[in-house]
Amino acid sequence: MSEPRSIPVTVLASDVAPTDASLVADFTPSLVDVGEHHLCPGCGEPIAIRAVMDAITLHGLADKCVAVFGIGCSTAFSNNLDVEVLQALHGRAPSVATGVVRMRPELAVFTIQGDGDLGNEGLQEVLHAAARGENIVCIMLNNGVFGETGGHLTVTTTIGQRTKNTLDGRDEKQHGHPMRIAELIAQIDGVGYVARGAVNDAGNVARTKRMIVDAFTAQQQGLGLSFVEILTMCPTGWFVPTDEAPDYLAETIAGTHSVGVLRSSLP
Amino acid sequence: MSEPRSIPVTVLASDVAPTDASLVADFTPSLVDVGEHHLCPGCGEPIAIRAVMDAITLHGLADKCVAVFGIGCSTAFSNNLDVEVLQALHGRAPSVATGVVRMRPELAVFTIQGDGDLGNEGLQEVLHAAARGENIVCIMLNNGVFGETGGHLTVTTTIGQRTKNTLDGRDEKQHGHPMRIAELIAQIDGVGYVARGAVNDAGNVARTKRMIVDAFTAQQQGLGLSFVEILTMCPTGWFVPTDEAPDYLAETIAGTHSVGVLRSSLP
Amino acid sequence: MQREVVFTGIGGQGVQLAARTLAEAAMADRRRVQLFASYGGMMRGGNSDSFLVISDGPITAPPVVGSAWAAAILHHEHAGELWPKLGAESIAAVNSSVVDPARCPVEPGFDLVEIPALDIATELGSPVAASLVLVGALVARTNLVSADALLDSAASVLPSYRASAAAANRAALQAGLDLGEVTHPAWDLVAT
Amino acid sequence: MQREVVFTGIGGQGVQLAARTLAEAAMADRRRVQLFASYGGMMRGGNSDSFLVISDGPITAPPVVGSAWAAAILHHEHAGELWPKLGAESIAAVNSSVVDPARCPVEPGFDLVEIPALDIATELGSPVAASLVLVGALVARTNLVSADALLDSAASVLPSYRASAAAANRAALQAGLDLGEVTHPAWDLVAT
Amino acid sequence: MSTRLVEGSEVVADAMVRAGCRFFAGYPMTPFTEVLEHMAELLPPVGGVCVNAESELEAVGMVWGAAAAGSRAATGSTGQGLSLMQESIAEATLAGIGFVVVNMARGQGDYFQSTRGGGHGDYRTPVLAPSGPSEVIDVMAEAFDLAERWRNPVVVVGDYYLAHTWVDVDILDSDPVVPPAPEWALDGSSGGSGAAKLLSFLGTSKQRDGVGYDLAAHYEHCAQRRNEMAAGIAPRVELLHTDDADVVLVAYGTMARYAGAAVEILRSEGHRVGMIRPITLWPFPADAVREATRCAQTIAVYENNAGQMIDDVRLAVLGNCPVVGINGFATDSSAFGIAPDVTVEQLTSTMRELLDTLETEASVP
Amino acid sequence: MSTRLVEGSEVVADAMVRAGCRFFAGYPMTPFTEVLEHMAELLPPVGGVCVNAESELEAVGMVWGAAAAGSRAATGSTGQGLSLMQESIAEATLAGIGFVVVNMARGQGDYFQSTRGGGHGDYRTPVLAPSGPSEVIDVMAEAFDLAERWRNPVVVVGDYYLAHTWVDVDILDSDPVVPPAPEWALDGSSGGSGAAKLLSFLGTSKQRDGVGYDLAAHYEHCAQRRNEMAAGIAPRVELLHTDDADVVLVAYGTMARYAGAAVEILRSEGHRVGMIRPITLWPFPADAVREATRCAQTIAVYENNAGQMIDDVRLAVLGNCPVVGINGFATDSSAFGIAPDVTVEQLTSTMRELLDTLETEASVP
Amino acid sequence: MSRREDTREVAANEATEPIAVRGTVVIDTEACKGCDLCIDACKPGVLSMTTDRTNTRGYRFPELLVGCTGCRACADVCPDFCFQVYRFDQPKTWTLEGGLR
Amino acid sequence: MSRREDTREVAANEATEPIAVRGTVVIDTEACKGCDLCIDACKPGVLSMTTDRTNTRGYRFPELLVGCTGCRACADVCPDFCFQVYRFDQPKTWTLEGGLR
Ligand SMILES: Cc1ncc(C[n+]2csc(CCOP(=O)(O)OP(=O)(O)O)c2C)c(N)n1
Ligand SMILES: Cc1ncc(C[n+]2csc(CCOP(=O)(O)OP(=O)(O)O)c2C)c(N)n1
Ligand code: SF4
Ligand code: SF4
Ligand code: SF4
Ligand code: SF4
Repeated sequence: MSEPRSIPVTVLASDVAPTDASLVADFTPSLVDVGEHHLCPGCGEPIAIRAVMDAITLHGLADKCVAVFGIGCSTAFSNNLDVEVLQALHGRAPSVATGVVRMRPELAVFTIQGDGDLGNEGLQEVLHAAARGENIVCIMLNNGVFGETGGHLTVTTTIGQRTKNTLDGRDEKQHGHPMRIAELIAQIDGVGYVARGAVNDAGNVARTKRMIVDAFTAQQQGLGLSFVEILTMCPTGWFVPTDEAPDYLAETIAGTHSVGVLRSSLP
Repeated sequence: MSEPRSIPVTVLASDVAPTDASLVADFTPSLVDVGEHHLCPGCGEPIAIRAVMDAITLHGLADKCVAVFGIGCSTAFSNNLDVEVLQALHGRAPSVATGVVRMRPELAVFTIQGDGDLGNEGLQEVLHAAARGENIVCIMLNNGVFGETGGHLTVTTTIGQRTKNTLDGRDEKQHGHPMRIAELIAQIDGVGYVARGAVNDAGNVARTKRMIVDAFTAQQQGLGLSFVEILTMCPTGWFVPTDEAPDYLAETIAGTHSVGVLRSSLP
Repeated sequence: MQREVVFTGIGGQGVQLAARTLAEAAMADRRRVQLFASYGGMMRGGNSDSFLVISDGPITAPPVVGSAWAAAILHHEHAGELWPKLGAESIAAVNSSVVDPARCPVEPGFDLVEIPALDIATELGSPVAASLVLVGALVARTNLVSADALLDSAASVLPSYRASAAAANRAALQAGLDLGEVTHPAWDLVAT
Repeated sequence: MQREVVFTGIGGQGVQLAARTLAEAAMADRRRVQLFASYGGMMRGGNSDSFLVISDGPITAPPVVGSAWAAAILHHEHAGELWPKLGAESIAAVNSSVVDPARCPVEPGFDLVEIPALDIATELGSPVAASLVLVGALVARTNLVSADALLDSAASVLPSYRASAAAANRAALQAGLDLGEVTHPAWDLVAT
Repeated sequence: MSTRLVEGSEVVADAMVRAGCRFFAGYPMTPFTEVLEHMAELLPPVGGVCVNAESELEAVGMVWGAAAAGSRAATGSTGQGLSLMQESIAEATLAGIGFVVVNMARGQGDYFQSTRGGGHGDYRTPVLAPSGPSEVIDVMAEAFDLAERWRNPVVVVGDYYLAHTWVDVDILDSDPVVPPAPEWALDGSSGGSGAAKLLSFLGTSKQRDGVGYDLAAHYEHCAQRRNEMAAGIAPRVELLHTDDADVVLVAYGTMARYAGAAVEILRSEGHRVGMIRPITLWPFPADAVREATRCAQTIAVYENNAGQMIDDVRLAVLGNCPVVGINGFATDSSAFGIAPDVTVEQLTSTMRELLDTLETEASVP
Repeated sequence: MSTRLVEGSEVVADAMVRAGCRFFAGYPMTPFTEVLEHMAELLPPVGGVCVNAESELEAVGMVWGAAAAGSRAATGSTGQGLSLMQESIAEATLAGIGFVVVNMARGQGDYFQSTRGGGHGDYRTPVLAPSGPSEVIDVMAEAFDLAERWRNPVVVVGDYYLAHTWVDVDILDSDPVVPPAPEWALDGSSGGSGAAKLLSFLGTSKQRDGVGYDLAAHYEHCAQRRNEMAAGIAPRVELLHTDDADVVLVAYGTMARYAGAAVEILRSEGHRVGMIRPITLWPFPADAVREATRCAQTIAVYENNAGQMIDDVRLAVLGNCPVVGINGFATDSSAFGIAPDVTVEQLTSTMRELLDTLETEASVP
Repeated sequence: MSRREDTREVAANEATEPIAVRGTVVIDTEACKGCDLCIDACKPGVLSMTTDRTNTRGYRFPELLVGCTGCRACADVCPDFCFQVYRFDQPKTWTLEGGLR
Repeated sequence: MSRREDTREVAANEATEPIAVRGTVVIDTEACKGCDLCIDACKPGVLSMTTDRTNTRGYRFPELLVGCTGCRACADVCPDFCFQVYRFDQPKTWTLEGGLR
């Protein structure tokens, strides 16, 4: 439990932690070194990363895991976690994770990539890793844009979604169709668990956390590659106000990319 | 109609074409410059290419098409056809075809790749091209091995299939699971037509030819990317006698990769 | 005659918008401009600097100018490299709502003007426009560009999907322009 | 003492198998060997050449030897570059079932022995073993390796998945060995 | 008003469109991203196509296809992305497919990659390096001409400075004549003629003509074309005060603008210094460098890298004049190669030190 | 029998396993395919892992991961495949991840790619070139040591000749001691400690230590490590009759075997010729070349390419001795760089011509 | 880290009925980027953004009104980890007159 | 192109009944690589591989017995394009005595 790090604002003007209460959520998430980060206001990625770290903690894997990061906005967390991190090049995380897990099969090796990283630059890496049955967990933070480079459309951008390239919304005639990555992966023989969550409201956050926990359970049981896609808000890339982004996600994105468990080999 | 190019062997000792008969199949297939090639005895790829060329002829597209070749054994035909051919690097044919069709949308642009070329080196190329809705026809010759480099396993090699790496048959524990490429592509929004044929017997050859014809019909109607996977024999890579290869295909491969139309937007 | 204006701040403070607004205004005044924008590839955080050259004639200066006549300091984080570029003739407008005085030169050797730009912008209901308040204040003291040109560039500089911000930005510029008198005239003659 | 043997043919004729069989036999005879195999990356067609050096001592020769003491010509297609390597002392065994006499040197300047290797191998029911017939015949005339070593290498040279071919290959070697007498002894002393 | 405030990357994009480029594909990476964005805006109105490729490999593949179909086509990237394209660039030289590659680099660390070919094999690509937005229009026109003339990829080297320098430009009615497709390009129509076209890095000889691929002949042909290209491109340089210079600075791209400014300052202080700016990095203007430094005491090479072009300078003068490098800069924390110590002041004082050393040496009897 | 007839590519594979390599990943491409096949056979029995990667990009990614996890790891390819790996090789130098890359090339056209770094940026990789199977064991051991010592990819350059030359080798009981994982390697265990390890091309400074990534510091550090590496590796050469040679041939890899044979022939004819064979291509043995050619009248560089190493030779002697190239070979129709005119005879007679010219020149008063 | 908001009383909800209070939060207002996500996440609706004040970086931030349930939804959705959530060992009650007891 | 098989009579099927013959094939025996695919493809089973003879490249090759239907299956499956298939304008009949009419 860390010290209260700022002035609390409550009706009771309490600037110290109450003594007759127990802490149920701390400022800095578990296994996150420093909470401060430079991601945009209203970004969904930190919420998702918190959920992943919570799952690691829950499984007691902090000192038995390696996180392989892709390149995107979430890379901001690569020097910020209290688990071992291996930075991969854009698109290459599943192969890098393969190298790690093949030499250290006792570890929980997992990847964190954006949809641009996983679905654009390196789509085949995760598909091949899944078919090879690599025993890793792959997390994809899906906001339908390249956040990091300025909000351009990715392969997951849904019809109607605003991005820097599609200010009037993606149009299939002009910009092609969205790919449903979780569905693609769910189809591959050899995968252990596939689900899609979202972080646009507290209920989805909790549900997503459970998915990630299950994914790691599958990994611990040696069931092959597990994949959790997490829909995250990118108000910056979508050109929507931060407070409208969660609803925008629900309305414009989750219709195409529907939240739920797609495949599970868990008993 | 070309001159009989060799000594006929018949019960009647006729070494010239009969005069009271009509030619229904010629030595050299339509749009094939020279029939002679260096592919192995019993290879299925020439049979598939003949079918593709027949479909082009049937559609009258000989002077309105560009064939983009991948790198594999079938590349042997790239300097052998009487349609315009653009050679792509290993794995890159769908992107190359995209460049052509975007600048010459009036053409029937099609690709011919092996399963190693399409499914290994450049799997994401065809998936992305499909999602973009490129109006091209993609043909994959699937023998489950890298024929050209000596018969190593590919992502489509079925469980139990013999390859140079899996002389006792592919085993999922050791070598991972096969990917079903046609099924993957059939799932992508924006594709026009997806089917899987085979050339292991005359019936399948005829059926496959119809699939290819339909794929080009879809292309002519602007329905997006069409994909025809064709199971071909590679007795060399499979280490089976040539005359057993067709049955080997039926028994060991077509169970996983089943022949049929997977998706069609044709009216 | 040539005037160099350097800008510094952190990502998200509107440094680049401010610099472009000033550049567009200078063009409207029929001057030549060159503006080098330096910021991280990431959407978030990091430095954001700008090097603007406004001139009566063709510009040959390299992108990062060696010395500057004026500065707009939105944040102290990356200002360290800019202070040495300012000389005795220079003027620096500092966003005093944010900038830590301890991170400013003790004896500047140039004119350092404190403008509580963020406070003023927040009062206007548009904290993101603080950089424009600062630029307005800089122009008020220097006549680097004409006030009309500056106000007009509030709209012209915005991409279509940001057009809605034009009014607020213009107000911020105006609030800055209202903040003082010309103390450092940039040009011998005011452009027409 | 060192003997160079060059092989040429087209893909599928068994050139490499023949060369390796001879090399293994030479090793069994306690000689040093170096064998450079040159063939296309494609499964099919193309040239297939081999450059074998058998020596009593360490070998420093580069992979492609400049001159050769013996040659096994399975096909004429790519033989053009090999003929000049043969000198007055040399012997060339030619697969006369296939090789076009017009593609052979008119006045060889070396001993050219015609062996209908493919016909013999076909008679033996194993046309793919023609190259081994030719090697057998070459050994028969030269004693490059001992007959026993040669016959034994028929099996040892095969990968496990080709093991079934050993008997037929041995027969082909034997058929070649049966084809003649030593006319060009390779070594002063026969190896033990 | 006839001028507009335009970002350097837009000038780059505009220059491509004016040069007749009608197909562009790319994948975002700062500072190339902005060029891609501008191409996406500029091409459709002129009937061109810009594809947001899903990766650099796909981008260069698309450009390969578009160029083969006879369009002036281009792609580009930065750092990592450029590296991924090396296979295609190398093989395009064998396929005789010309297109333009815009390397919006970070710093000048890719000099070797550009001038020696980062891919496999013996190929080269012409490399052009404008010093700033104002030179881009010309350079880009030349790049597309060279790509078409030599059927070879051509690299245009820019950097973060170029991409992010906004300038006021006159708005031109750009109504460029797009050149017709070259006769070797594919348009599908030769099929069925008995002589259907073939465009391949393996050669274009066809079986029906009695030969299959004759790779030996093809590679000979490619080598010959490369040699002709090397000989056929007149390297371009800009010279500044080299006539009587004791010390000559060599610099290219944006760095030359710092070098030029430093030279002017040093001249005004009475030092006899000059500058050579190679505009063509390959073929390297070795003759011009040799010529312009014939009377120099020292050549200083100023690069935003650890010292790469200095090899070409040394190879040009081969010991006839000492060559020193001014490089090894810190890179800034944004990793965009905007080294904070790349400044006119710093360069000027480094040069002063160099001049001092020379004078001291000279005065030693 | 204690000897076995072994293909060069098996020698290469065996050498890697003996050097402690326990992870290998690759994608087939002739003549690299054979190395991959042999690794697949040799690694599992010693507890190693060989993955048939689905592409070269995936192969090098896997090796990145295995090396980060502390294993001695290697990949490789040929031509096109090597080009695809350039991004990863370049960035691995920034990540401090060392592994071995076996370039089973076709010919010697990749000299620049190997020695200048075909990828982006200012990195270099040590490059070693054995001349044949017998030298491979030593060279490979050194390669893995260098990769580990400098935390940098190391390139071992072979060619079709090396891959396809079968030799009789003694069967050794190879029971090599696999070195323990270096302390910086990841094994997951530092998580939750408050100081979890980070391995990144962006640096390893962590936010909790008061800094985020400090890219400037990181790149400075990498540049420094590169310079130390360049200085810290003693270049290796083989010298043959250079003491009194008027004409010195420089050649590496298989070509040096032809050169050596030619030198011996010429010596036996009474010509004073010698040979230098760089074993380390980077760092290039410039001092040794300079030293060994101090009294030479001419240096001839024999490469199976259009002339690449010749630049390094020129840079070494800087005009002190004329340098001529013997290259520009035809490649054979199999496209494997087995140029038919690479023969001892051809080289010998070329050298005779060269010697004639020199004598004629010398005799002209 | 520069200026921080001072501790202060915030006008309570306009409630006159007693309100059950099961938990409370401590908010890192300086870390807040004003995205409003917590506001929607809070089921009882006891978080409210400032309208008149910003933190050093110019962002508005949330303040807690009476009635927190300690459900931690705010913490779960906050991208900037601004919340410390407590649950009282014994639920309390707030009244207009007596404050929290 | 080197040697070719000579034209010759091939022992007919052991049939004594008349056989309907609707087509015939011309076979490029020199192009054949002996893969046997045509043998299985031929429904009426009138193709038969040589056992005693090979072409120049050493491959066995098919010969046509009586009873071809001209279905073109052989041509469709042959990887080496060895077949020219004809359909007679008028179907013929083969008898042991009279041969083909
Ligand atoms: C090979 C390569 N190409 C391009 C880039 C530039 N780049 C960095 S992050 C990024 C997009 C990341 O998008 P996504 O994975 O969706 O993550 P987000 O930023 O949205 O979190 C790109 C294109 C790169 N780093 N490497
Ligand atoms: C980048 C690259 N890597 C590897 C190769 C070598 N290569 C050529 S063909 C081939 C395999 C082809 O297999 P497939 O596509 O299945 O076709 P097939 O030969 O079986 O017809 C490989 C690996 C190459 N040409 N380029
Ligand atoms: S750009 Fe989008 S994904 Fe990136 S930090 Fe901002 S909101 Fe998050
Ligand atoms: S290797 Fe296989 S695919 Fe290739 S030609 Fe031979 S049979 Fe055909
Ligand atoms: S803990 Fe629950 S009730 Fe309390 S402020 Fe947070 S979201 Fe609202
Ligand atoms: S969710 Fe967090 S960052 Fe967003 S407004 Fe609430 S406290 Fe601030």
